[in-house]
Amino acid sequence: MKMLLASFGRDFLDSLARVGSLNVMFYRTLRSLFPPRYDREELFRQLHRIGVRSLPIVILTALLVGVIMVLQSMTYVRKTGATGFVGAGAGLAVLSELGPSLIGLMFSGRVGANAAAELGNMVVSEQVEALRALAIDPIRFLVAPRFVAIVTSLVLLTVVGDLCGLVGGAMACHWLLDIDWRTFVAGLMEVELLDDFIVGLVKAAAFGGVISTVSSNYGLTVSGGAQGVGRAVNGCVVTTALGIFIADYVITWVWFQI
Amino acid sequence: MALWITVGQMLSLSLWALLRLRLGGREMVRQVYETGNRSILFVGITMAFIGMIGVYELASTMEAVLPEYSTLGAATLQGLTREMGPIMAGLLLATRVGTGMAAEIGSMQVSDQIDAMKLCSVDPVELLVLPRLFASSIASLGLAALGTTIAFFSGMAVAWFGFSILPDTFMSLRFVVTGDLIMGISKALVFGFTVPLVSCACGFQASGGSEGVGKATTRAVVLSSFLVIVEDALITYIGEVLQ
Amino acid sequence: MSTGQTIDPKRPVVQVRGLTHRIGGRRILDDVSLDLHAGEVVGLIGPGGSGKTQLIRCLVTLTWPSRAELRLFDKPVSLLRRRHLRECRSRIGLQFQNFALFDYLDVWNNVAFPLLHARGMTRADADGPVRKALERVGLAGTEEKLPAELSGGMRRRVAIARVMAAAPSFAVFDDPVAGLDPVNSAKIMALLKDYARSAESLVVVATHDLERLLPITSRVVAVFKGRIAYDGPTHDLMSTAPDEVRRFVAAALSGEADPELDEAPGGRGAS
Amino acid sequence: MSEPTPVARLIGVDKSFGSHTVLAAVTLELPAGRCTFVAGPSGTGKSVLVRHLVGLLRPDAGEVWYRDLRVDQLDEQALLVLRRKCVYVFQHPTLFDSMSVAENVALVVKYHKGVKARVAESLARAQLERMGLSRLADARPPELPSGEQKLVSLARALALEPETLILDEPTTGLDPYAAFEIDAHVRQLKEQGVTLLVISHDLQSIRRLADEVVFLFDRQVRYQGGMQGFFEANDPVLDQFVHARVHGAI
Repeated sequence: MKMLLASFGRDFLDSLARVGSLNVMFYRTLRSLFPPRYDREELFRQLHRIGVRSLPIVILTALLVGVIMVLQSMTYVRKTGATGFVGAGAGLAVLSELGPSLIGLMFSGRVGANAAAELGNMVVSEQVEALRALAIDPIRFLVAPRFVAIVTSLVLLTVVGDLCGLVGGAMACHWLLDIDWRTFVAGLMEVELLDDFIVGLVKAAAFGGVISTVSSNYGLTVSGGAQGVGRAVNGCVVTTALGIFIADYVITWVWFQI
Repeated sequence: MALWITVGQMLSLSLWALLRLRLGGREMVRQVYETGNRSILFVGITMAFIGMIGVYELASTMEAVLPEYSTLGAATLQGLTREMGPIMAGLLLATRVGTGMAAEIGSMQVSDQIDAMKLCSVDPVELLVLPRLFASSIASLGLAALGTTIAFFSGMAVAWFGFSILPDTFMSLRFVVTGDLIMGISKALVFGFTVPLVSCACGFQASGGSEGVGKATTRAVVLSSFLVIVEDALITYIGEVLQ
Repeated sequence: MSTGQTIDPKRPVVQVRGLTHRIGGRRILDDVSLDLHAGEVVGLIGPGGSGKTQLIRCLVTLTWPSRAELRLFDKPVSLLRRRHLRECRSRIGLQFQNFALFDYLDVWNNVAFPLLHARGMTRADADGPVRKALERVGLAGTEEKLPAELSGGMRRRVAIARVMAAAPSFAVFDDPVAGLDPVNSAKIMALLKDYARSAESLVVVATHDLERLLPITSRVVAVFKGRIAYDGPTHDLMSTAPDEVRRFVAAALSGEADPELDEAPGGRGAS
Repeated sequence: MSEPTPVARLIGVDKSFGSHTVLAAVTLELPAGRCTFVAGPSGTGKSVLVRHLVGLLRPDAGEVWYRDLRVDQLDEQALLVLRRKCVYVFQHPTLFDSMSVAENVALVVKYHKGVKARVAESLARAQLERMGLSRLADARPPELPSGEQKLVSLARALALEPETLILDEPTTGLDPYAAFEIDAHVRQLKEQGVTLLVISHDLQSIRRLADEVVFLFDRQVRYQGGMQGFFEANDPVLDQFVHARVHGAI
């Protein structure tokens, strides 16, 4: 019992320390963004690597999310008989909620984990120390361009993803459930979607910040060889997932207040 | 490509082991404990937030479409059982457990520990993967059940404080049928089996120092999360057709 | 004891013909043929990137070369003959360049791993050889430590003890003194010398530290650019080896730069 | 010969990691314009000692001076300025894998000379040319053998045109040919008057290149003085080291 408490206490203190260092990382990243002196080329390279190359996985995820949402709302529709609800329900869920958070999760796996692994590898092989020894600030050189690229890409990808989610929903209606896709679109039009679309984008930007900060922090604090890199990636995706859902809740709550 | 060959080998080996009922005994029990223990807090917190968000969204949608809340609780519980519970537990399993396994096996691979095992005539799949595979399936089931429960109660809290729906009204089982339960359980089992299978295979494919471990881990989380989503869509569709 | 245990001492332990290995179109090893016998201590030398490690991996069956005829313990080896392969592997000991200690096992279990799994010994039976091997490398008393708690030098010695404890018929030490200062590498080499003398088996040592390697070997195999450039007794090395090998050995032993290299720094590749 | 002025000094430096004491009250002067070797058995904290000079590590106690700068009290920004003059080259070739060799070198030029990417690239290629490494310019670091990777790290450091260069085990783990090539470059730098500090336990390199030798043993400086004196010293520990004897204190 005492050991359990001790280990719980240690975990608690560790997480407090982690939250603190995440905040420091976020602050230092923001500070290095102004004035914008970061490497342009590095930024474009990151945008390409992060944004363009995540496109396939985001499109596939979004299509499937659309399909799942339609299939899911079907059981409810059967009970209430409101076929119009399929479009509205799927549309709202995809745009404001599942779209951003599932795309964010996939993106965190594809990009956040990758960034943590890459930075961690640079720490382990002393490349980050070498940057410091060559008088280059690692935050400005490595973290700032990633931050900008991740936030920008995730917002843009969410726009694409939203569209694909709706297309996936329409396809599911048409082929799997034999509901005319026009019914789906009509249902979609019945509700005010612009707000949900915007809240989705706000969430995406916040998730981008979370993903970038967490992955840079875990990556730059790696210690202990290949094993350490693996542990850091693991910790990174776990913390990111937590961060995404907490941010999601806070934004949803704030949004409905105003 | 090589990855899928590894997955295939591991799959056949594990099915063979399942047939002979050689599940790794004590080691498997230890792994169930480890897997569950490592993920319980994470899954608990995350699912609590998911429940809160879900109810918030659903309630607002109902407000717009059918302006009454009487079915909110029942719909939430059904959605959680069939869909959100298992899929979120699956995704969280992929992030927490999948990356952990890929990292562990990947770092053994790049530091030649796997080769050292082979030289000692030990099959690394049998020693390392099989116990994790069965353990994770069992743990996944438990985590999905726990996650669903936590999400339901956190959703109930939001409904009470945010929308003034009393717990009595919210607590309703009338939508949940046996089919939903079966679907939820089969999803959790399938996800629990897929995640370690793919993640361990990614770990075995690692090469080239710490960079390789990082790549393997990243690949593991992307592939296993994606497979969880694909399988979810498939199982949901099959369930739809059977009904 | 299985029947494979008794082999004719005159027959080679390792026999390989026409070994060629390509990685991504590049030829790493090119038409290598070797016969290695029990009781020999073989020094494997050659410049960095010449294929020594790949050759070792092929010989111990961890890498399957693009083309080769490999016989171990007088029987052809292939992935298909699993029983023989298993038997071969249980008689091979390799000290990996990066030690490859199992980081979830303590020192005792690391050293005992080949005995327990490859030989199928009980823990009680394995205890004797494990403790003896640890004592030999000067690590008695560290049995219950995890590799992460040891210094780099100690991990190296655990890796060497793991090979020694199993007393394999074919032992390979891949760069056992990499990055060590002169005194510590002399200590490790003395350990290997001692082991090679006491064991009636085939011992292969690969390293750049020729000064300490050559005195303990009976035979030298030089690999240059994936080919065997010299294969013969150590004492004939400087008289019969081709020029490039002699130059390499002389440079490593005397510490005097090759005049051609000295005049034009960077003028030619290190490879 | 006049006494050479020290370019860097350590005064009474202590350093521990956890309960493990690596340096205890180390005092040391690094003469300008000469080639000093830091030698000692593996794991005696040679790298730890030297990293203090560029502020990659900070001492638990004691002072670190570079000319008239108190290094152990500088903040990160000031350290960046110092590190342009006094460059540290790591034991493992710390090249950026995603960039070509020329880009690796150009990166440093671009950051410190404030020039456009294209100019930096051509300056970088010129630097590689000077070192006879043009053939490597377009290669990716992971494809190169470790000897060549180390040469490129050296080229990258030299692109900063440092007044002091610190090399951490430049020849460890290399075959004799690769080691010669590195040593030839070090000799060239020595002739150009760059202050050199080389960490190495390679006795052959020490014989070839050292002006001064600092020998670290058991957390302290055991010997500091000329190269000849190092090889002929009447100290059992030094004697064991230079003759690689198995028995003794090491």
